[in-house]
Amino acid sequence: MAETRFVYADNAATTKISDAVFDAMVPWLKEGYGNPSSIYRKGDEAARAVLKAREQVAAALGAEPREIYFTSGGSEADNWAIKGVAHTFAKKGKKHIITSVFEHHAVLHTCDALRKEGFEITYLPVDDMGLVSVEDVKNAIREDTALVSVMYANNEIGTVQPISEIGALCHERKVLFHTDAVQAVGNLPIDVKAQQIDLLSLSAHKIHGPKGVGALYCRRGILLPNLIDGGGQEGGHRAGTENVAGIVGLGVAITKAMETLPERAARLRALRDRLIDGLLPIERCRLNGDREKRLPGNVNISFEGVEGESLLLTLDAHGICASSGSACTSGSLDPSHVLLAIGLPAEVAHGSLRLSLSDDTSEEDVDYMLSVIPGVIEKLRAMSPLWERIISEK
Amino acid sequence: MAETRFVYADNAATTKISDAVFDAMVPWLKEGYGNPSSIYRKGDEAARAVLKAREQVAAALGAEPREIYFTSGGSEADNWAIKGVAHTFAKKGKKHIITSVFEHHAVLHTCDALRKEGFEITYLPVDDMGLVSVEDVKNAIREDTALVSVMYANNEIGTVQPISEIGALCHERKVLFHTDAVQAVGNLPIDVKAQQIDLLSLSAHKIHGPKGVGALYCRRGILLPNLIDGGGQEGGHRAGTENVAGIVGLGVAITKAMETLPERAARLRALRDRLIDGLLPIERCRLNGDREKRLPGNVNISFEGVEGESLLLTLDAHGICASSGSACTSGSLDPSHVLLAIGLPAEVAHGSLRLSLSDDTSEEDVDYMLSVIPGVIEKLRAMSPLWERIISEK
Amino acid sequence: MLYSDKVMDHFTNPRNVGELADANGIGEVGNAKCGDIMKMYIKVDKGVITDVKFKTFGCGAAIATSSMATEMIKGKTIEDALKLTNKAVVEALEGLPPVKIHCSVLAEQAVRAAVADYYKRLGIDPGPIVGEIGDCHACSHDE
Ligand SMILES: Cc1ncc(COP(=O)(O)O)c(C=O)c1O
Ligand SMILES: Cc1ncc(COP(=O)(O)O)c(C=O)c1O
Ligand code: FES
Ligand code: FES
Repeated sequence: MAETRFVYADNAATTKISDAVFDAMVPWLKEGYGNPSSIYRKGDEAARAVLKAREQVAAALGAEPREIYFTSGGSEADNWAIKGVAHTFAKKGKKHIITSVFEHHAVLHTCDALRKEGFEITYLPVDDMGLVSVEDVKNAIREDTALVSVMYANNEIGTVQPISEIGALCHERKVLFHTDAVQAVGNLPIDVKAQQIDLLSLSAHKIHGPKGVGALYCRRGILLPNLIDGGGQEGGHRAGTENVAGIVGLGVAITKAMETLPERAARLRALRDRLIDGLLPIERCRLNGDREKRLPGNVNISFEGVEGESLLLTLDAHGICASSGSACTSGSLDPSHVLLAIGLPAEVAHGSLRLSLSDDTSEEDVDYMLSVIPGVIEKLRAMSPLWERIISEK
Repeated sequence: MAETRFVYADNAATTKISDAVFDAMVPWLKEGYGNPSSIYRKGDEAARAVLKAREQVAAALGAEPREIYFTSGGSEADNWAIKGVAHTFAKKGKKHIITSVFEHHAVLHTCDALRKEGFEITYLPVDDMGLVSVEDVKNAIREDTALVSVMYANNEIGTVQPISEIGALCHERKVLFHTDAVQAVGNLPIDVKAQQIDLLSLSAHKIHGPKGVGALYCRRGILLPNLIDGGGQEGGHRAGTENVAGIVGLGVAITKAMETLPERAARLRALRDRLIDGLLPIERCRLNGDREKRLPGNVNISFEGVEGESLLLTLDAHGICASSGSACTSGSLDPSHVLLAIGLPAEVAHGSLRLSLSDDTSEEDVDYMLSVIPGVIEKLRAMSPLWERIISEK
Repeated sequence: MLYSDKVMDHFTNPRNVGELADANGIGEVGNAKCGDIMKMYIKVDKGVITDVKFKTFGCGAAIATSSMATEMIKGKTIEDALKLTNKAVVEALEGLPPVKIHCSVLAEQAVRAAVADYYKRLGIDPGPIVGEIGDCHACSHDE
């Protein structure tokens, strides 16, 4: 086995801020401290920086700058979009929302909260490849449906949903369409107009931007009630002194990501495929999620007889940062709702490993992971009574 | 007149990040990019940094770490506290909230939103010194009162409210008490237990910390519904990947501010008083807000016959950043609700100037402001028909 | 997750891992659905546990508590081994995060299950000696 190397393969959890983003942020953490709402020059400079970032985010999505609202991250954007639409349409008697069973918790728990308030939620199933069916969306839409919210790409298994088709369907049926694109932005081409997306959530820290800043795209003409009331920031729609440095960082991060998307995605896909092909020969393992309709940097494999947390801790000892769908890592009792949704038995879901790559991942990193992981699986299986049972049963 | 100097005297709007805070943040913007929820060491390090900051904020307030919830700023904390308490108590039939007429918009507009939902809001008046009366609070409390929310110190005129007395009263009457302490934290001693405060909002960027991060103190035992649902961050009460660098910055900023509070406040008070005493001799001007019960760094003076925006722009040309209660600076039509609340006629409110000092303000800065402002007032009055009228009437 | 150094030590270098060919007591507890199965092998000679090995499918805490439990009962009499509590294991590991306490319960139960099996093989009803092994209290999953 190779010498220990540090390999960060958890880019779907968060990414390292790129040098370009950091350098762009520093002036706003130092001398550019003016409040964008202030009328003197120091305030105006900050306001211009925020405006520029708004233009950058808009350009990356094919939106208009005034359709972009900065938030504290993806979770706030999801909450705002879904609760906002729900409460607006409830007044018109429309209290039905459609989403999928395998959304991020920022969407699922928001829908749960609305359910407790009296809204009705349809949770669409996903097939064993991790895809939502447009037909299912179609059948679920009712007279009183206020919103369809389906994620652009899943954060655990990386599957990319038929967003354009759902957009067209919702448009035709005159139902608003929100997509949580936190994992998709920067990794897949997006055009909110062509794809007929009404609301879209994104987060900076998944694309080499800072943590604690994100945005909601809200199509012109849709009036959402505020989630955070107060000052006149964001056109009076989202109060709070702007996180200028963070917003500037988001602007630079999204611009860099979208500018070079085809090359970057191609490189990531090649790394991803080499990793998948190198791991799949391991006995009794399976790739989770569709192989083609998949984020360029996502690998998610279940190894039978292995428990995720101990796998992660062992990999950490080898310098590899990764994540898992095991309940044990989260302190909850049930393993990942995403893996259960695609039909994995709980005991197999426990043994899943997500390796998520980014621009920071090198060929050598992939080599290293391929040299380490099989041995780690073998070692853990050697001490696993579950593996013993699986082997003896076969 | 002295040579132009740059003087930032708008520290109540926002402050410059201190070197100590910036230096503490940088590692978390660079190599410390792990997600605090991840179990490998890189995640754990981030989790420990967040925990340390939580302990720092708790220590500064006399609270326990688990009573501190990080937010994206003061506005979010205000919204969460007030909407959360309102919606919880509404279920028990308590739909009355008491606040004051001169709260920050993050509180006022939140109350307005609740009013539209069917809550009843009592807006307590303030006297001409800018103080809320405990007697008024007492008389306003009813059987169905869910919450009293009175700011610790006003952001425009700097008046410090009788928080301990209101705390004791609310405690006795078994009504929850929230205070927006965004302007108070770091400038006044605070002890949430001794003062019987149930909920308190604060923001980092007012105390030489970063923009886009704040905290809500929520006394143990009070269960607020989430404003932002999703992942398990903040004990499951506030979702979203933590803004680690920002949170670390808040921890350092509040620690520095509280550690040296008596010396810092004494120095600020001396600067403030020199500024007030130097400006008050100007003809037809008045200090707004109680002179004693006042934030150490707040000066707010109205100059008759002068309009705020032109005053600010002229001062900006002289290198001085300040703010005003003029409607013109905010694009709205009415001048500051705070200045109207203390009984200023609209035309006087328009001519108000807020100079807010901080640790970055030097004696020379005060000298410079005293050398510049009288001349600027004179110049603007010379071209003001309103001044002409005032003079002729006297 | 904030595991103690001791937990990490026992996780990284688990003591007494493996199977025991000449074991005369084997106990298995846990549930794969919850992500935890512990199997304990003991060799009892004249009332003393002379050797012990374990295999565990589970989290870091599950592996570390198994390892620690084997160390704590090795060389002890059966009576002493039955006195081992999950609390003692947690203390020896310098603490566990609250959500991981159930993993230590599993270690205590695995020891008792192995002793029960030892008595059963001798034709002795383990019930009165070992007592109820009980289920994991953390969940309601049934096998
Ligand atoms: C009294 C008061 N409350 C709330 C806020 C809002 O804080 P933030 O800008 O961090 O949302 C401010 C400042 O803007 C303030 O002065
Ligand atoms: C799909 C998805 N949605 C929402 C979020 C939440 O974003 P944030 O952490 O910025 O609140 C994440 C990541 O955490 C995500 O992967
Ligand atoms: S084995 Fe699942 S939490 Fe310990
Ligand atoms: S058997 Fe331990 S949590 Fe279910």
